[in-house]
Amino acid sequence: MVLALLKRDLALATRAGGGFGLAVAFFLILCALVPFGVGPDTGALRPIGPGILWVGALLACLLSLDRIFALDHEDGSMDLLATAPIPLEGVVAVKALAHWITSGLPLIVAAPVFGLLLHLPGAATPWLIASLLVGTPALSMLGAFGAAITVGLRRGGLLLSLLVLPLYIPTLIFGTEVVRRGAEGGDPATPMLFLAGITAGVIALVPFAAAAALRVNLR
Amino acid sequence: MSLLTVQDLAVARGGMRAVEGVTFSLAAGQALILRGPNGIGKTTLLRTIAGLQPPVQGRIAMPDDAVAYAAHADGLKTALTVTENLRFWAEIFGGGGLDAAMSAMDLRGLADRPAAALSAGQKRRLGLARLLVTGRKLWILDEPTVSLDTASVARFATAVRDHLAAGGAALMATHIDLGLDEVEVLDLTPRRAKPGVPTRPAGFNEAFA
Amino acid sequence: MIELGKYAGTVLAAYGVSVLLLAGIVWHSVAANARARNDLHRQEGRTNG
Amino acid sequence: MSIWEYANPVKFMRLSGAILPWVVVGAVLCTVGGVVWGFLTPLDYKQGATVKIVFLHVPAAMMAINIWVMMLVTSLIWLIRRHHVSALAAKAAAPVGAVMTLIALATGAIWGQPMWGSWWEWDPRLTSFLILFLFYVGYIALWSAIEDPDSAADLTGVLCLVGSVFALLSRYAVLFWNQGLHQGASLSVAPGERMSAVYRYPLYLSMLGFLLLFLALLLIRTRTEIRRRRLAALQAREIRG
Repeated sequence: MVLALLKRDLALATRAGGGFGLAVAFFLILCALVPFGVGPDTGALRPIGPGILWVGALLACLLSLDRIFALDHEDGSMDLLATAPIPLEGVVAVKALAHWITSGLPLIVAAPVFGLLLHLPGAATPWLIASLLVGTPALSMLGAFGAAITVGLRRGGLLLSLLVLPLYIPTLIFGTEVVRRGAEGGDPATPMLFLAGITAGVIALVPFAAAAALRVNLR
Repeated sequence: MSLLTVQDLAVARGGMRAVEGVTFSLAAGQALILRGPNGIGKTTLLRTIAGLQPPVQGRIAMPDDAVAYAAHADGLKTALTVTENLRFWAEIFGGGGLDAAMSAMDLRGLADRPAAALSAGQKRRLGLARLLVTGRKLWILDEPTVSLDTASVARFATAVRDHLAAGGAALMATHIDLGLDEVEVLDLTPRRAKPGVPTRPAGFNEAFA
Repeated sequence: MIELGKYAGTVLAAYGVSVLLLAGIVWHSVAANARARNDLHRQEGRTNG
Repeated sequence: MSIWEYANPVKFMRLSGAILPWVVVGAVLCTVGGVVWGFLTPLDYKQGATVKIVFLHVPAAMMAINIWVMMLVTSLIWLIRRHHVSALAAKAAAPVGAVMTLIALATGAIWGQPMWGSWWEWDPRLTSFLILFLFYVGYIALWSAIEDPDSAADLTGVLCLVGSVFALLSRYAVLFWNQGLHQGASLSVAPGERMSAVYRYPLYLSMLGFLLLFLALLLIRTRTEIRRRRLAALQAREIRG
């Protein structure tokens, strides 16, 4: 049952009009624009690389958040999903997972390439991948929470960013720190542990808050 | 066997009770049609019984996992084909009978058509076929015949009759006579909520009135 | 005369900004309350008589 | 009769109307007294006149956090016990909290200019307050974006709950991120040495003043919200007939 929902969300995202790949394209543009802003110097790019990559991933992930529930809410699917045998918390978790697979995972695959553009040291690349792999699920889940809160609003997109971005701060701090320590040859284990802890906590608790918000928006 | 028992139910819309003191029960094989002027709260009542919003007061009793709710919106994904749309809902509800549902709603010829390429009436039929594949006993329908032509209304009436004959029940708000036999009508007009301060306010608008 | 030393500008700026912000929220609260009270009076007059 | 009786709008209006004048008088006396007294304190041998900013910065920072905590408590009361006044009190408190945060940020930045040589330093405490300010802005924006008051109260309540956890989390994340140049405990000027009485008493008075000021504003703003809700309720009833 849960798999059917995941399969449908993935199919919808990858078909025409689903917007699959937009996040990566946006990420690419962002990474291509930064050198125009700060200059092509390796010395200027290298120290800000980890931060740019993480901020870019975060913004790219933000792009498709408002679609998580809004489409199902508009066309009445949410009403039927709410009466389905799957608890609403499960619906939230699956939809966040689908969002992660369609926008988080491609970012992770593309990130090492974009790291080259920003002169990220080779030693940091595994840490970049690892930190994104551990951190981005939290971004999708928190995004699902924001989407659940703003689902009934006509112009929810901007408000969604305003609500969700502050929630991303701890993930961003620890994620960047992992990559920076990896680049500078430090010990990335501690921030990695915090990053994993945040993601675990978010995945365990936020679905309940998001489901509560969805229930409010259903009535 | 009673599929749905509603006792002294009050529901709220916009923070105010809309209707109150609604009591009825629905047994297998029965259909109940809600009537009442626009805005009295038929939709709110149906959504409350479907479990989409909490009641202000009263009791709703039904077996677990019995209800399927369908409103004006069909819940269709235009990028998916007719079969894919139906199969999704069948899997979500653990139901089945895709073929039967497609035949009943005359969708066979359209099976591989994406939902985007359907007419309004065809979409509505697909939306109703969705009910069939849920395998749920109790249908809660809000204006199910909107944008259906006469032939489709007849087909829908047949589907409801078959559902009742198979031991299901239906609760609906509609203005059209479906020509069902086992049908009762509940007029909500006398159940309109009376103004006044209740013991427990339904929402902000009542708490501060 | 109050002694402020070489940081006079800094201190005055801090006090100025704070007083301005406080005055702003106080004015906003009081004005909104007066408006709400008037609107409600008018409505209650209509409802009751 | 329990304490919850006072959450009833009519009773709240009666009670708050009765105590409001006293709170206002106390707020004006203590705030003006504390701030003016602080302004008149002698120069510090090390920080010069900038020590006077403490009498605004510390009370504002204290209230910025306390108001968020109060919003969390009232949101929980709303979510659990469904007392409408409680939800409205949370809504009424938020702009005051945002202004307090802004004062703490502005005075902190202004104080830092001669100390650190720049108008803004990403010092952990200042950064934490900036993040807190973002949470206030999001909370206020959400209230104003939702038309239905019941949904608005529920959704902002949930946001306040989740936001509180993340505001706290951000506080520790920021500490990890930058160890900072801020002064340690607020009530001591030099490390290990308690603030002298010359500064301590005006600071206490100023803190009390800000607290009373918040209470006065909270009462006024909650009364405003109750009146608005009553107006909307009467209009809704008129439409429905």
